[in-house]
Amino acid sequence: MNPTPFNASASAQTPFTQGLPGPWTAIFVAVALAIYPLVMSALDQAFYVNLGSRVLIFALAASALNLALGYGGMISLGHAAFLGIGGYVVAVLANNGVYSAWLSFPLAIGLAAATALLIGVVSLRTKGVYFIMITLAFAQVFYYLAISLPEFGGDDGLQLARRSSVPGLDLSSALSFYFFVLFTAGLAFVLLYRLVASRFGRAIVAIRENERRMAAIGYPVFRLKLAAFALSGGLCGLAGALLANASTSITPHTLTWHQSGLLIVMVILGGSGYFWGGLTGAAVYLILEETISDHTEHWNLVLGALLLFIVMAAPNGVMSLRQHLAKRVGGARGHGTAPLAATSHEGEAK
Amino acid sequence: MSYLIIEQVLNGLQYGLMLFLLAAGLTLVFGIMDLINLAHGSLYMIGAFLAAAFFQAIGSFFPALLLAIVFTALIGIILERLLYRHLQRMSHLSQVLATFALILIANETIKMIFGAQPLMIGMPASLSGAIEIVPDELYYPSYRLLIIVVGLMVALGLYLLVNRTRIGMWMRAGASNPDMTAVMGVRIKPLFTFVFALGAALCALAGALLGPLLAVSVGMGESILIPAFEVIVIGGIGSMRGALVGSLLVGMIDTVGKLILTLGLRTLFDSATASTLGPTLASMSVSLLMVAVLYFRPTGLFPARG
Amino acid sequence: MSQIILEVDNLVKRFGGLVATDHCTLEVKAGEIHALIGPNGAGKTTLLAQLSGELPSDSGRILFEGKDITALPIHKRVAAGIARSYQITTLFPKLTVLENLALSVQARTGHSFDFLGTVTDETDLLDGALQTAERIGLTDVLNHVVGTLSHGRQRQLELGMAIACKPRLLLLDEPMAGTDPEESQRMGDLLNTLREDHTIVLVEHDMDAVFRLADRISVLVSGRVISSGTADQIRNDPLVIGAYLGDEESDHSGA
Amino acid sequence: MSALLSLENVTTGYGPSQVLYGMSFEVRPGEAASLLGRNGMGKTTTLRAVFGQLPIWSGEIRFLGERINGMPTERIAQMGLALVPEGRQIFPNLSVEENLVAFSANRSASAEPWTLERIYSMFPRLKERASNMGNQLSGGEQQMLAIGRALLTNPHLLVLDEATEGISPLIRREIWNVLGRIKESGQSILVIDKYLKELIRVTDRHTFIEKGRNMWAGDTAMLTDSPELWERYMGV
Repeated sequence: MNPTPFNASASAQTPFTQGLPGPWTAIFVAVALAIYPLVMSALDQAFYVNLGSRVLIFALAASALNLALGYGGMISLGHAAFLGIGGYVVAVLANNGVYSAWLSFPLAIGLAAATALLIGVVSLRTKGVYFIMITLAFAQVFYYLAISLPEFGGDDGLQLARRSSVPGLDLSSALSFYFFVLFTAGLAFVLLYRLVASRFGRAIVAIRENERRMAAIGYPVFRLKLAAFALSGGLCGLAGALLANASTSITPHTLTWHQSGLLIVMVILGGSGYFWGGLTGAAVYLILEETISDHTEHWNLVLGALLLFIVMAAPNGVMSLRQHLAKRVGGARGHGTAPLAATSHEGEAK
Repeated sequence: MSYLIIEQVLNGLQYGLMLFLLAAGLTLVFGIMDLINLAHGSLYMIGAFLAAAFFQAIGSFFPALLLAIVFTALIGIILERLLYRHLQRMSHLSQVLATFALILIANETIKMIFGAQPLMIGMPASLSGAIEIVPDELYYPSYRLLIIVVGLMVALGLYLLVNRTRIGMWMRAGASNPDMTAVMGVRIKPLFTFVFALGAALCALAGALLGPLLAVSVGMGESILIPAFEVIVIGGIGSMRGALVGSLLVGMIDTVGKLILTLGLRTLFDSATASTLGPTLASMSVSLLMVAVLYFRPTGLFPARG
Repeated sequence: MSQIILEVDNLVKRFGGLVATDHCTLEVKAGEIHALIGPNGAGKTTLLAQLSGELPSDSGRILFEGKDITALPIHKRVAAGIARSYQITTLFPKLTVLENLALSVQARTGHSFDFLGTVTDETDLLDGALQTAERIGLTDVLNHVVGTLSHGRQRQLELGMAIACKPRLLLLDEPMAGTDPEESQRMGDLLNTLREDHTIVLVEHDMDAVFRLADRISVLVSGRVISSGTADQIRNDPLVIGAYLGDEESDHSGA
Repeated sequence: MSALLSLENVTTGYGPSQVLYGMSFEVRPGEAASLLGRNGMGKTTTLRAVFGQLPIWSGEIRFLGERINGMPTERIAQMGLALVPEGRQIFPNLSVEENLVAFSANRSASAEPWTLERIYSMFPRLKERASNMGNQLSGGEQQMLAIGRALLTNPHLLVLDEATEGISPLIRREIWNVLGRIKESGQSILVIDKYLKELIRVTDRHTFIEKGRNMWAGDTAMLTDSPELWERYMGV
């Protein structure tokens, strides 16, 4: 047998190789995302260009969460905090007359990452349910801060007079803003790809699979998780900065745990631990929201029912939703309840 | 001034005990079924709405309270049978998602049935007065005293149930190892259903009791859910004693902290700013307390699982 | 003669009121297989966890190759040359054998904070993993997902994970646990081949294996070493017989 | 009298992978039977099938003459089948005494039932530690507790799965002695173990299993007379 263990073409799809895109997929996605707004503009559908921007922004936020949650197994119910921090940095600076993206964006990323680092130092000492709850509690602290400090506009949040300024680019039009978002998020996606395909990425996934063993064979587990959590927070901060620009406002609602929950929903919808999980999830979620809200005011009811269905339909937990669907669509054998059905992976190879 | 503080301490006790009613159910379900139920607050909301509806229908407080408890427990049983039983064996992530979905569904359904306007529950006339605690100096509403008494009684009852009865032993055994508990001959499914129904009933009790003091509105579940979670995390998940201590701690910090912070802030800011800042800072300090507890004791003050 | 590689000096570990490791003192010579035996609850697993760094010690010292490592975190001890295996198989069941071993190699060669390099083209991990696979006899299942392997094979890999760290000192926690006599024999042969490159501390209940393999044996009772010596010395030590083996020689039968 | 527990041609497995390929054996009232075989041959799977923890694919399991295929675990237990499981599985958050009394019953309607006092007199160590939590016990003490816990349900049949695995030789001998006494009291026992030499001192009838099938059955005399069986099925 010729061992080619780290290639996607190896005999079995393992957590190291699943969901990593090939170059052609990446190019296809990039081209499609670049053509989409041009078509919409040509059809005079600025609304859909803006929707595209929002999808990309939430794709970035969800992908950032996916790094911590999907790859690292850290179920954070507090990522809204980083989104909010990014947004409030841009808004507060703008309210003080600073509009330069060169200043506000790095600051948004840096502050979000630094906060994530601090939160991580405390919360990564805990496990399981406690981790979920402590991230939630931290996010609440920021929510309370935002609604109580007059500098942050209280319940109403802050308005931006205009979008951030980037030299040589006018972000006020829907189209140019879309491309700015695409470019920024694209850079982030390249970074994320390199992260998850690197030695660091494999270490993170392996920690998710068996933390104790990783420590025993000599990995600084805590520092690795902390690094992933901080990177995740920083990228979420970037998404927040873009989000404040998209709607030229930021409200405390961005900081609620409801928002954190929605980010998790997006990751799960798209595929937790899959590279395109964040993008797919954000697109599916926002498009569903737009379409269904047109027909009924009870969008949340539909969303709730849909979520319930998804969780219940994936018998081995939502992590396996992707495999489950792939099997169904592929028309492969019916699902057994085998806990170790690792022998039947051939069906999934392309 | 000191009477003001005593009054606030009583208020803190009352709020803490109501939190305990929620936290007790939450910690039992958490600890025994190993299930994160974000929708626990929704049962509280449902209980309150049912109490309001029954109150409007029959115009009498205590029967409405009783009916609300019974019906919420029934809803709890149905939910456990249909949903939680299956969720129990799933990952924490699945549980977070499914119960998040339940919150969305519950809120939306209540909105559809009762509309977006808050409902009111009238206080029983016999309890609408105040009791003189210190002659001429300190009066305290009798209704709030009733809440305190009921809370203390429920706490005692739960303690005895969990620590002194066979069902309590089964509950704890089931919490640590459900398979082995079944092998010992315990019917584990009805046991879980019982635990869940009990949790739901306590939610309804809290929701209905607080009804006359608060507006019964959509979203009330979420606003009490976070402190209830903080309580059980501070106390140690699965521990009844932890839930009680945590509840009282959180109740006191929130209520007394509000007063002290607001008074303290008045020396720094104008009084309007101080009165908005004080309460939020108090809520924040509860979160920070939880963070501090977890930093030093990552499984809470009274860890239940060995 | 041969030099001391590991020195445990008055080590203590308390859990609440219970003293699990009670001023334990122990010397392990370089190149030997040193078995650690003792009744259940004697504190063998606790001591092993203290040596590997998973549990902090309350007092006392651990010297490895002359250096005080008592306060070092686990990963620094691995870097210093100590690795452990587990009594209950602790692997990455969804990954292949090769991926499992490559993780061990990657830990040793560092670069885990190398965020951006892709791993597909890195042959150093592959070489190290293949080497280890050969030593533990798993070359025929390199690309099998670990969860599908038999228990005996998983025990081999459990050992391989530690070896791939290239430690000078191996701490093995019941490598024969749950194996049948045949697998147990194979594991014993494997341990024998390891003695050239590694000093081994072996915690084991299988007395046949212990007496067959160990150069020296230490007997742990209530968190203390009550006797250290060769197999013959231990067999005939009245203290040990009273505390552990019992007076009936036929007892180390069974497996 | 007919068998207490009988398996006839039972097949089962986990998901798609079959483990039992037609297991048949029986335990008669009052006897101490053993189930022997190497690791991975299906001993624990057989127990899981008996206790209703695995769906049976085909064949039949009868207990007290009643067919128990597909019955939930707790009902089988309530009929009077008790398990001392592999790994002991003591409830860590119950005290020693609670571990014992929480499930006490007289399921076999015995005229001379096991009581807390009898268990304590058999294992004085447990009495000393009555108020300790389950997780504060040593391995040997946990094993005694697991046996006591099962006996206190007064089962028709007591099943012990690798009851001496991971126990030091001295305590192991103590446990075998206790099992001998339990058997003498008339309790039916089914033992799974790999310490053959000790096991045959206590048990009367033996079944070897290999690859999910019963391959040989006979009494202790037959077994001691045929050492080639040991070699063949146990590798000793």
